[in-house]
Amino acid sequence: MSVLIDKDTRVICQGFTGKQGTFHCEQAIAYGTQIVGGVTPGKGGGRHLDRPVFDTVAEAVAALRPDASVIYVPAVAAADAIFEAAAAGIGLIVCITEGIPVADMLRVKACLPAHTRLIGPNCPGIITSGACKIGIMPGAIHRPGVVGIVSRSGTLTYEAVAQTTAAGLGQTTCIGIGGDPVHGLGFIDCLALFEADPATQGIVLVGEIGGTEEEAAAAYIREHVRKPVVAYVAGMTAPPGRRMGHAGAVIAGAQGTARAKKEALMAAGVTVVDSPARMGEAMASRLARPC
Amino acid sequence: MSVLIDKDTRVICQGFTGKQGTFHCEQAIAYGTQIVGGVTPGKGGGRHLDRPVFDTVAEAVAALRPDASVIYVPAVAAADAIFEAAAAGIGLIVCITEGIPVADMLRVKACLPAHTRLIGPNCPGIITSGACKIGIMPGAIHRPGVVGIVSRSGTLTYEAVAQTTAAGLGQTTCIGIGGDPVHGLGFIDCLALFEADPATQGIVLVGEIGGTEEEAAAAYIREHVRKPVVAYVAGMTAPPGRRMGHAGAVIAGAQGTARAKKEALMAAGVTVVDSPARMGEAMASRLARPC
Amino acid sequence: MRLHEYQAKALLAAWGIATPRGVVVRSPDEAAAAAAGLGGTECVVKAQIHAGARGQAGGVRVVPHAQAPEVARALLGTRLVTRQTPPGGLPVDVVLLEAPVAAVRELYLACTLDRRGGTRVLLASGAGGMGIEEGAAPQAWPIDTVRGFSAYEGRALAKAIGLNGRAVAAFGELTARLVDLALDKDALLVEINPVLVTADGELIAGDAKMEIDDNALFRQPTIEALRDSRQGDPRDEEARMRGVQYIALEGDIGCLVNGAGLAMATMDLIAAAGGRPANFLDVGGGTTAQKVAEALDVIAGDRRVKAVLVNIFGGIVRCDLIAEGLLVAARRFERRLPIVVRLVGTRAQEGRLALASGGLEGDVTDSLEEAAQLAVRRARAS
Amino acid sequence: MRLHEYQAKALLAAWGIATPRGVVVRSPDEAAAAAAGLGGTECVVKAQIHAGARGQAGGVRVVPHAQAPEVARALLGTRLVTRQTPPGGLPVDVVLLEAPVAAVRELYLACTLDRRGGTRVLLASGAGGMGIEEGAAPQAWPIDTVRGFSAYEGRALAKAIGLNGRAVAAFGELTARLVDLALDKDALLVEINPVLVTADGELIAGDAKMEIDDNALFRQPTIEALRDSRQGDPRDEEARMRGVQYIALEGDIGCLVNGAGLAMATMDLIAAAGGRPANFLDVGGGTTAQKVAEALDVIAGDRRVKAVLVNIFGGIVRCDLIAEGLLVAARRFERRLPIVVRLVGTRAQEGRLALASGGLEGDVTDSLEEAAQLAVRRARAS
Repeated sequence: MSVLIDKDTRVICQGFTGKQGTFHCEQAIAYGTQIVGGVTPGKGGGRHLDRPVFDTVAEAVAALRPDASVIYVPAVAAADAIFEAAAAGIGLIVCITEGIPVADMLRVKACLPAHTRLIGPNCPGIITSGACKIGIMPGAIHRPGVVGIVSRSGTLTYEAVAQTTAAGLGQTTCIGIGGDPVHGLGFIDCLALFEADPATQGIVLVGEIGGTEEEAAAAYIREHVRKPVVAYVAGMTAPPGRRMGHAGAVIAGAQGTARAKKEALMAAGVTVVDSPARMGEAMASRLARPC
Repeated sequence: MSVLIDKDTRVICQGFTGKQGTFHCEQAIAYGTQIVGGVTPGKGGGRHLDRPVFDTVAEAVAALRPDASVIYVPAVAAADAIFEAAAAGIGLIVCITEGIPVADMLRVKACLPAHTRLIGPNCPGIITSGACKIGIMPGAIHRPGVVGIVSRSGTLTYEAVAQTTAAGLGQTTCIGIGGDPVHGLGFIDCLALFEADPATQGIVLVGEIGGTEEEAAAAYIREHVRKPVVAYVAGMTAPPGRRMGHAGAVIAGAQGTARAKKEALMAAGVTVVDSPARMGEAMASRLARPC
Repeated sequence: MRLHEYQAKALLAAWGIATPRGVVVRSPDEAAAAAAGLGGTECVVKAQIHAGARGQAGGVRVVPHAQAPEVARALLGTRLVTRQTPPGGLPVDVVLLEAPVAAVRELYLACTLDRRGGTRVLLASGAGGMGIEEGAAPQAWPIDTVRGFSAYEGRALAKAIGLNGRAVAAFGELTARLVDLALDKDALLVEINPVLVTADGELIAGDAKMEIDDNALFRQPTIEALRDSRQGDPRDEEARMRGVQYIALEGDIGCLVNGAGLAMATMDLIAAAGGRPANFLDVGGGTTAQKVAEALDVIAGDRRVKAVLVNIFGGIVRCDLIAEGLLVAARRFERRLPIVVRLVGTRAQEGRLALASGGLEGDVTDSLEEAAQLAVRRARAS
Repeated sequence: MRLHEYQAKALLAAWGIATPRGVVVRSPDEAAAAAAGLGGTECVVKAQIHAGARGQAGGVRVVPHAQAPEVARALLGTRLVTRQTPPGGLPVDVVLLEAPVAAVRELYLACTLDRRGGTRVLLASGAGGMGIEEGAAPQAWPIDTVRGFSAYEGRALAKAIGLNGRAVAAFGELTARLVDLALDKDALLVEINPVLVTADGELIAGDAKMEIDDNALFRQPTIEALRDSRQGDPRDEEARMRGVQYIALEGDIGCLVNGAGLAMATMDLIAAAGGRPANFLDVGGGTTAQKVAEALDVIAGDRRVKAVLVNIFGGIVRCDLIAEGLLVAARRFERRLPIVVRLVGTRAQEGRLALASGGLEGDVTDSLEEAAQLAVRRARAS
């Protein structure tokens, strides 16, 4: 079992014939993902990576009946691509693109149909270990297993993956929700999915400074999550008012500090590790004792 | 009986203390309308025409529980006033203001809650003869009676009123839907109201060139209206491509000609008069014979 | 308010839509220098007037560069008559010189208002150019007012009108920019006809027509500067300056009416009585004696007018005030001009009394039909 | 991207929001002429830097006109230190002279982002000025993304913060214009603090702060021209030009990391090991050997750096390419600089091999914590 995607998930790619789309679709296909075709306006009717190319998502949907779409288009065209996928009825949209204007994402947030799930933007994507890889994460470090991972950060997610793999736990599904201030699926959505997934025995949550999503997640965990949760929050030493790479990672006034997030999570019964190197061992020890 | 408003309808005025608001509210009060107060931002807490003034519609609604609001604010502020009335829960909004940008009215059209009824803009308003006058029409020509009148034009409505009064028929309610291309209640809404009103025995519809609302009304009448309908359509001699005063009155290409509208109405069983002087006598003769 | 082709194209270009290389000239001398600067061997000389169908009327010509000054000279300062202009044509004060574009196909594209749907709408056709008026109806694509328009919708529309290859993406961009422009500038119409498709799938605006919402001009300060009053009838312009809704027509009976619908009805009645109205004129709702007097001045100033019909249904407008204005203006008449007055509604009695005691030379009646018939008779007789 | 007060006020004014009469000066000579032109007897001299709390630091002074040049001279060319600037302060290259405004009250108003709600939001308080940070939380009014904002909402907000009389309508206008400006310019923050309320209920922007979405600069061509690179750390600016996410800090251990989260985590680990990071640096996802080399150049060029910690989790990024870039840059080092490298993930084995065979003088490890501890030790030793 897993959440959102599995080996049968049919995936199309928007920006299929571009450099990014080509490279990562090759990797995904090699991983075993059902990449069934793609979209590049103006290249419709051709083939790429031995799969059909369409001018529009609507045409691709009619021909291929995909479950998900992964977006590798430039930032200026990304909101349009998300809208196109949603309008064509795609249920799961994974937007890898970084650098999308906040105003565009506000519009996406306001207009996306309620039943459409968006992951990202500015995220590594989603992977169900050994089954389906939609995104830019290195597949090799993943092993099928029992831990669900949700993270605002790309490379820190890989740390969590590598550590849970090294600890012999493996992962069910790993979701990068992205580092932008306005994004699709959030911590709470993913926690709910993992809590409901029988195969997931524990959850790793990787947060960072900025916003209040970790605090909201803590409140949700306290009320709704029975599975053990291990968390790490990056940015204890980040100075206030400076944007730490991610558009979302900025401490504004007293809000968004790593300390406040850690305290909220600890108060909700989450095991919060101080070192990003100890997520795997903390999860192993939580799973070793009864929750 | 009547439609939409009667002697118990409680009305507030937006733009109450302005020149237009003051003049027409005085007239309405003299006619017997329940003008219970008004709104002028910055004059809240005062009194005008012996009635309370509020800064916002929300405050007026809380204090006065009005059923309707009439808007006499300048065009630049009119859409804002409509939104304010709707957000405060007013069920019937009558906007007299002319010269509102089309883009503003498109936004009003798209955002108005479904249960909110808007009459106008750029219209004389609505009056139930002898009971309640919301708008700028001359009250003296109206007599309580049996004819419902709906019109896109101001002074042509008065012709219909004066003629039905002179013919001894009188009116139930008279609604000016306004001359703008994008407006609130339309012919069909009003036809449905009159058809359902037991006191209304016949309906006068006053159309003009531009758009296709008369054609749509004809189709509706054919299917849903059993009461006799008399119509006049202004603009037989209007040259194509020129805007005849009303922003909505322009013949574009083959669309919107008076001839097409008359033919559609006649095909639906409507008595269409060629002279604007003959609406009253035509209605009298329709009501004299069994429909 | 209508814009010239060259003004509309400047806006299109500012919004990132490709237009042919072009130069605006106001004299044959300017044309000589401009034509050479366009490159190539030929150029398109286009008379700038507020009407279409210029091609058949000689207002658009493709000529060698050397002939451009001569063609421009033949157009500038004349009035061009096409089947879309008034009979007297419109003045050519500006000529646009453009580099010709090698097109493999011509499309039609417009952003306008869908009154029935209550939204803006894109209209597009794979068969643009002069054929659009006779051809099949264009595809209509409603624009969601609150969600806005996204380029993917333009690509879907591109497929619907039969585009393929690079033009699909280009059409998506083009439509998104067109809608942006229409919204930003409060345009009731932006029409590109033809959209020229080049061999490599590029899209270029071959001609452009743009109409701005008059009600929104207060928030479009840069648009007001583009007004070309010479393209309207001078009578229209004078009335506009006086704040009166006026449209010049071809007949000889001047009309002064309150209310647009009643004004149209009055024109219809004149026609039914066998006459021809000289104008549409709506003095508006909250009018004053002075505005009525000025409106009557405008009508009297039109030498073609042989009789005046005043038709007022007093609502807010008090008939006695109207009468006052009429008397003031009638005293200023510089020629004998029969006047027929129908005054009903608020204080009509007082108004008619004022006209009589003020010594107005004319007919006064209550009847709409009689008033029209009288006016026609007076015009014939004078 | 942050704007100066005078730049933000020019935008406010263009959107119809009242600002004090003011003149921008870049020299004491300009100040003399400018002060006289403002009228009255006194003027406000305001140092333009990208930080607040200028008042307590002497960066905002009300003086008689005659003293304006002298005060401007004392500020121009210096670095102003406030509690919001870095310890070294920020350079004062521009001074704004303004006519003082007689205010009966000061409000707070800002349009910013509500991340939780996923909308823009207006924040307003009846107690503006310097007290806003200590006072009660301002009222928050979410802005519906699709419906937009209407002036009546601003009037309701005015009532909620205790305004009455003419200021209610004025606040409605002010908020509508503020939201328009924020949307048009892709601003993440437009803050007016204080909003000055005059005795007759007029509202004037006393100070203004504005921050534009960097991701949207591509469609804001007029904003890029307002960039003042001198207000950032010169190291930040150099890194920005090279396309690297970099923030200068106060420590002595240079960090080169891929991924923003991992970069922050690396800083945290250095602090946990008792050291202090000299910078935040994210080389980004699709990095190249050249970009890594340039990033290392930036770090090595900072004389405060005593040791470098490279922490790469190879995903898309191949560790062998990273190694190549590190070797190139390390050979260019103009001084002895200890380097600690942690390379894991895609082709990490090959990367470590390349470093060894390339003769990198430094420590290589797999362990995150060990890498941080080593870096701290090397920095202390050097």
